[in-house]
Amino acid sequence: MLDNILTILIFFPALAAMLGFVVEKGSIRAFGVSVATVEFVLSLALWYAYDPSVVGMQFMESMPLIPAFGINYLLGIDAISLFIIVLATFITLIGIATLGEVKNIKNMIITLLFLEMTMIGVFSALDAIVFYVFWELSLVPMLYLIGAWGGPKRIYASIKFFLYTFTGSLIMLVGMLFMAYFYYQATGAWSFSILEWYRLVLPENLQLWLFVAFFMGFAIKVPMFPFHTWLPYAHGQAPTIGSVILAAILLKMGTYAFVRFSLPMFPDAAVFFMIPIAIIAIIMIIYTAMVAYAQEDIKQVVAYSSVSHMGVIILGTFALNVEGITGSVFLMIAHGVVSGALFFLVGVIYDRRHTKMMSEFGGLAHVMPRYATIFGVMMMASVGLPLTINFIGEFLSLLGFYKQSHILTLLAGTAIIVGAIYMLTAYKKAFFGEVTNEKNKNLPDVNKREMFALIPLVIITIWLGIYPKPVLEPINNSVEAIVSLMNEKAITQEAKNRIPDPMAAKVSTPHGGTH
Amino acid sequence: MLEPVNISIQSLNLVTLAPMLIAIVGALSIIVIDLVKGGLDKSLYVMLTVLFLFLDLGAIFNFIETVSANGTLLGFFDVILIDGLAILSQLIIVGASIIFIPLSLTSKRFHEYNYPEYYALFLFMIAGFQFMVASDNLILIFVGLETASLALYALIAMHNREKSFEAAVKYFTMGALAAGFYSFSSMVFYALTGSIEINQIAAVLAADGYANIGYVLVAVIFMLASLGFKLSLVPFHTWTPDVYEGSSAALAGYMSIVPKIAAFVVAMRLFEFLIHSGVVWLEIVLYAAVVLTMTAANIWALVQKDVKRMLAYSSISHAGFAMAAILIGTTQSNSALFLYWILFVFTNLGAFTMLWVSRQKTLLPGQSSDHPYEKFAGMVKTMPLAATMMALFMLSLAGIPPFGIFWGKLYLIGSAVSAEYPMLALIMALNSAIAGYYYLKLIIYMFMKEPIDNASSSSYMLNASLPLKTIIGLAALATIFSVAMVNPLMEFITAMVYNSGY
Amino acid sequence: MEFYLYLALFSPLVGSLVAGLFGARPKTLLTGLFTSTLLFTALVSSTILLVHILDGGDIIHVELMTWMATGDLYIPFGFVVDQVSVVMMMVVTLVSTVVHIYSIGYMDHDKGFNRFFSYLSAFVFSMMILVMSDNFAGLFIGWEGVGLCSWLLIGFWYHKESATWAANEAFIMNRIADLAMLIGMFLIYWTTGSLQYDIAFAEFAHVDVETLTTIGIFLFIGAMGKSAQFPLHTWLADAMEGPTPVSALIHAATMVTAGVYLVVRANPLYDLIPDVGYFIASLGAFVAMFAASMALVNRDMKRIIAYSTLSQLGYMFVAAGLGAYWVALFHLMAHAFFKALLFLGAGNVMHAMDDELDPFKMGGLKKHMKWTWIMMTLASVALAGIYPLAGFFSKDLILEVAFVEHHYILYAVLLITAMMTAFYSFRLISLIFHGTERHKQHGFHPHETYTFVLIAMSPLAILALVAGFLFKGSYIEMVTTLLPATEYHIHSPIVFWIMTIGTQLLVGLSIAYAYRKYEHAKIDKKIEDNFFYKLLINQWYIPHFYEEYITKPYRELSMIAWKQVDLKIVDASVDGIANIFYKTGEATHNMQDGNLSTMLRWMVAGTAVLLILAVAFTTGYLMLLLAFIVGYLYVNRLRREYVR
Amino acid sequence: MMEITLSHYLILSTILFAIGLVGVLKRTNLLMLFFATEILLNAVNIGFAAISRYYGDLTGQMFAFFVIAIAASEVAVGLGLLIIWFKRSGDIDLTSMTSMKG
Repeated sequence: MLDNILTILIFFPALAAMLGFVVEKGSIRAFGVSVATVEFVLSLALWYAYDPSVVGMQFMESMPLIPAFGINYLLGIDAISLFIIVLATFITLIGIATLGEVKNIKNMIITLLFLEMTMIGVFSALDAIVFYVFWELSLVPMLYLIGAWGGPKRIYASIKFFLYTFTGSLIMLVGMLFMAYFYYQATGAWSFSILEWYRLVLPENLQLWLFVAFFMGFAIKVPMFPFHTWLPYAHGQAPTIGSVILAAILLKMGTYAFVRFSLPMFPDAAVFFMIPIAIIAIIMIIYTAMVAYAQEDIKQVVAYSSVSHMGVIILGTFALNVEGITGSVFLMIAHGVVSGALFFLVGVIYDRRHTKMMSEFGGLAHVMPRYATIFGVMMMASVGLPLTINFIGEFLSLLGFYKQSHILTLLAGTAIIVGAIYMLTAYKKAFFGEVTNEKNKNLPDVNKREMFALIPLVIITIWLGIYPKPVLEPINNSVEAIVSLMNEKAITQEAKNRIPDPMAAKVSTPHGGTH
Repeated sequence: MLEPVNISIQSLNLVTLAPMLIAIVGALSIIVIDLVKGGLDKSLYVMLTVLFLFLDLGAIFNFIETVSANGTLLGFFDVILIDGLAILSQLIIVGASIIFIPLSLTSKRFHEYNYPEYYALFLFMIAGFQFMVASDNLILIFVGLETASLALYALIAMHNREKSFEAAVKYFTMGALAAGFYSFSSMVFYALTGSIEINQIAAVLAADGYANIGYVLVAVIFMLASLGFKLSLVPFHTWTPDVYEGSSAALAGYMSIVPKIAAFVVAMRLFEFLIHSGVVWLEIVLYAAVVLTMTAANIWALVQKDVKRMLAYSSISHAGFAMAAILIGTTQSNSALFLYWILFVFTNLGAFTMLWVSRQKTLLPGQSSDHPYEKFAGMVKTMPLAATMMALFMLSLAGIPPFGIFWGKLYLIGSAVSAEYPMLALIMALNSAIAGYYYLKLIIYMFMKEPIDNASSSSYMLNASLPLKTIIGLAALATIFSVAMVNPLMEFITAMVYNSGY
Repeated sequence: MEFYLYLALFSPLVGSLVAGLFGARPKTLLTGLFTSTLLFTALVSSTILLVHILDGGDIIHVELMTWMATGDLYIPFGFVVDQVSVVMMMVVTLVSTVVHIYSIGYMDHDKGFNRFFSYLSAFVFSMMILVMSDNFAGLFIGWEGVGLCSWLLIGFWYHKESATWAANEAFIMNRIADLAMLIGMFLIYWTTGSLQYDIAFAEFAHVDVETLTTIGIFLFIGAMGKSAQFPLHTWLADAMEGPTPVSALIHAATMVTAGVYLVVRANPLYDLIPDVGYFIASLGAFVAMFAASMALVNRDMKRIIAYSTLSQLGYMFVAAGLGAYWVALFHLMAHAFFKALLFLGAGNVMHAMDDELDPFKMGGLKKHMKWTWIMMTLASVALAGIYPLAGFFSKDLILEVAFVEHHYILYAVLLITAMMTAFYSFRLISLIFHGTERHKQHGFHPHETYTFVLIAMSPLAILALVAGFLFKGSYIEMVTTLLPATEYHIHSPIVFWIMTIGTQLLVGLSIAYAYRKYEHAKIDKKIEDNFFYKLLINQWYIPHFYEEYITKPYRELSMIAWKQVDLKIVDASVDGIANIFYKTGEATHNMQDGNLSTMLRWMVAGTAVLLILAVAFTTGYLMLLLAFIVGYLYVNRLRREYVR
Repeated sequence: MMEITLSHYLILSTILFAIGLVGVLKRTNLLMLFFATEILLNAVNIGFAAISRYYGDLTGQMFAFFVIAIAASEVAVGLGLLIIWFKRSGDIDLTSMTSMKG
């Protein structure tokens, strides 16, 4: 059964969603939870069966889809995708389990299950077109989530979200077609298989163009400055569950795609664009942190903080060495957990007060101590305190990039300062001080259902902060494979220098791995 | 002076005429049946039409084997040309017609469907289209074109509403102008080459190395204007929104598909050789026309307030999209055009049928057209399944994978890429993004807004009947699972197109 | 021995977690007792380890598990108990045990009693990691951990705006330094391939000086933040918003000395780059004096002590910078004892005075609080460096170091600072405990604190008294096995005696002057109008400068970034592009005016344009131009007709 | 006396075609508009006949016959539509037909 586990993982929620139409309204929540649980368990089984020592893809499945045009239903995962998949099923599970009172809950749960399908599809596709299919398809349920259950400006937000990402990904699609065409020219056969594309060595100028085309799709999804403005609206208007999934998983599609496509396919272009992208990443880090600091709405703070953190992820990705990329992949997961949790937390208070304005709060630590504690833990994780999950990722990302540029890393490192500024200020505004607003006097603390979502996230945050090895080691192995591929493929001397061969380094450095 | 003409029946190869003849016979027999016994129910005529069309289809299928073996098949004084293009386009024409005609089995009564003439005209029209695509003789193309058009004008007018007459008159007048253009263009070609067979024209022009390029261009321009009218390329598109709005939704959907594929085939036959002979001017002009058609139509569609008008502009844009295939002019692009159009058939028919289903007999107060966006507000609350279907068609039209049109777009843009038209590919892609907005707008009305008043929303699906629902379901299934049929289609189409030398 | 290591390390954590479980509940004395007991356990374990090391036992080096491993990077949770860390462990566990017990009394009536102990123990745990780690990354864990606890504890009374503000300030300022620390670590990793102390230090020998200098500077900037060196010093005085035991433990004895510890720990590095060392020393001397100057005039009891801490940290950096690492560490230890004592005493006073902090409102308290008076005086004497108290041994040694190393300016600065120290310390003692009982005017009813609190404080008092002459010998012997064992002896005995006695005299005079001047707590208006007074009372206007030129611009820039740039430029251009399409549509869709004539004209116009283009194509570009003009005019005419 | 060549016929044809076009553009009376389209087609007929004669080839004349036939059927359909429109609106001016636009 494990031979087809990826297909099962992808289509089980979709099937369940369709069956969900039949389920009676009152029981839909239980249905959703059980489906999500099964899915989560399946993903755990996937993790269990995953062999970290194997280099390359595992659980590969292949089925011709449009062989005449080289499109195959090709699935497979390595550690980079594995953990995001597990995170996706996990976040979906707790998301569904902790849904508050929403109107039309049946539609929402069905939508969430469809969304889950698209997410897992994106992360397990090894064929560019299959990847693209899920990538685009994921927009639809998200559009519905924002547009149907969102705030007052939800329609504007959802259209903006959809069209913006859609535009970017269409440019990416053109890039994919060009890539396939170049492959066709080189080999005489059409193929959209990413693994086949990996083997194609392109001249540098073509790499640059294709890199840009792919970049547009990914950058808008991430979202990178200056393409980020859809995100605050989407987050600001989306219901809690929408924000959680958006921040935790959907944004990761962009950064994941950088690792999966841009780096191994265009190593020289990656080196060429490394510095400009790093500068964009730094702008993301500092500028959006400042914007976050200026916000009045606590959800917007978290939203902009996401952009800021994505900057660090991008930076780590373009460190182009094992440390940096491993760090950025780890940070993807970390950010998924932490920002997901933060959005959950914002949702908790929004459920109680139906406002997210920080000026409405103040002194919440008095009335909701448990809430304040969990928020505090997550905030500190977001700020990147050691022994929380985020730190590992940020540390490694920055460490990796330091190899490439000292001064840019120094600038990017201000993330830990500016991040602290907006987070602590927001926390202070909302939680500290006296309770001045009458409405806040008798707010109930976090209830059991909410605890169910938050406690596991807290545990993961700290557990992986202290003992990241189970996740870090497999990721490291997969990343090493990618980096050595890049090193091998690089054609310019510059790129050869910038991308160290991890295998060679292992031999030459006296201290590496000798402990 | 003139020698007696001696022509053997064999050399006429009358079988090549069979598909058209079947349609014509069908039309005549319907008229005869009505003469014999009047007052029969429309369902009889519908089913008869479907039957004849199936026969027609069978006749077309007959050619496949011969054509794939021998390339092309000539007949009837060599004016009929059965090649891959002809087969493919006839399949599309007849296939789409088979899906279309049961749309007259509505639960509301519309009076045109009670006239047997409607069905006769319909079959004549199909025969006209078939002539158009199955010939490279300009006369026969002209005859086919006009037969089909005249029948179509009548069909539009038979909807018997103020707007339908207006639409018919507008369409007719512009059609007459286009006919003038067509014949003028044919005249110039004839003057230049002494022939009205496209392949001969090509041969003569190539032989003298396009010496009279100026006159060739004049001919091309008028041909472009007249075919551009049929294909609704900007700026020859002006009839489209009005005529679509004036016709019944079902007929509008039909018009967005069948006449265009016929015109595409003619355009392909005429323009391909010109582009390949290095008439740069034509390439530039077509490029401009394609880009203009896609973009301008999209932009106008953005601001429409009526869904049917929006879909009209959207069809213009799609036509521009498909026209890019002719501009690119490779086997891949020409195959992509057919693939695109087949997938477009299902989605667009589905979308228009959804409109048809929602048609009231009379306009509601405060409603200036049949299908304003507001009518669909909050549809997911009242009719979740219908709303989902409609959303599905919209997503497919927008090119969201894995729904039908996406695969067409993919292959078409792919052909632009492999013919090294990177800018064109990009423009096509970006236009899909612009188009996303107006398709999304309908989804937003259906899924994210509250119903305006309950009376109108409960009256949705008024016109639905089992056949209509079946057709919608069929279209939806084809749209969702299109990926399964893309590969066989692609292989078949490519083989056919390649065989015809395009 | 490993067992004791883990015991010392993890008992505070256990205490913290258990207390944390009761965090939101009302006070349970048990949490206080439990955490104190565990801390005591840690203290005992540390002592056992100390004895082990003192006896010349092997350095204990353990690796608990891997933390991060990727690429060539390998970071374990490794802990080392060597001569340096064991000293720090002793200081930390001892002071924190005392502070824990003290806090049971001090926080007696506080609602957040349990929470407080949880934070406090968590702090101790972080501090233990900081000092025991065998690599830079582990140190950084502790480094940030203490920062977190400091944030929690400064902002412990989170209903107070000033407290939370100070907490955030402390955290953010430390973060600035932490960034430098991180950069330093990155550089170490990429130069030496490891963050383990032993490997990195061994590798430094082969690294060029330039890189080492960069590393040294970045690490020191990191140290500057934690140890509140100029210009990152403002947070320390503001941190006095926290409960006083916190000030005693974190902002006097332990956390703020982490910077010194880092420099001491990285001594192989700083030995290679004496220039940086000299910079450190100079900055230290400057801060010593600079901080003392602010202490001279301040009217807030805790702030005075805080500035004094700052000043003493300056001393330590002078020693560390000049390569006298063991001296720095010795002063660190001695200072921890008497400064903690001083703070705890101040806490007693605050308790007695209902949290009043202005010493001018006190006076004559020695009658009511005899033991507190004794202990604080003792601590102040030690601070002033009077023989034979702890301060004398450590501080005088630093003066000697400066002298022996021929840095006479540093020496002079430190000497003057020593006098200033004595002055402000006894200004405080005098104002609080002597003179008339001014507190009566303000309606306070001072009383001595719990006896057990006093007993808990007593070890510190004893240590302040005897640490110097009892432990100096064995300390030096032990520590110098690890640290460079430079002896700082002034060779001429006459100079030595002159200097020692001279220093003692000057200090004594300062004490006497302070005592006399402030016995009656007269507020001298003339002095208050003095420019220097204003400068000093406003802390050299540095907080003001930060507020005006950093915080405010940042806030305003952030607003601009959001409202102007993000919304009005970035977002607006996106919407603008989308709107271009929509607006074009709105502007042009009326071309479809429904008039059949117009429609026909469009068709003919299209054909005409094509014809013109064809003519242009066949006849050349001049015609093309003409064609455009004609075409334009025609289209224009068409448009005008629609308008009509 | 000038010899009448093919060019003259073609010029005549073009002039007629242009006249027809102007009529199409200018007429607002639907009936006259239809006449103008007839002129277009007949202009082409002249051209075809002349060219046919020039080449000594019957194809052109055949085309002309077809054009005539088509013109006739167009008139039939067109007049039919016109009559219905006139019945409905009492007007055959095309300015009365602007209910759909945008």
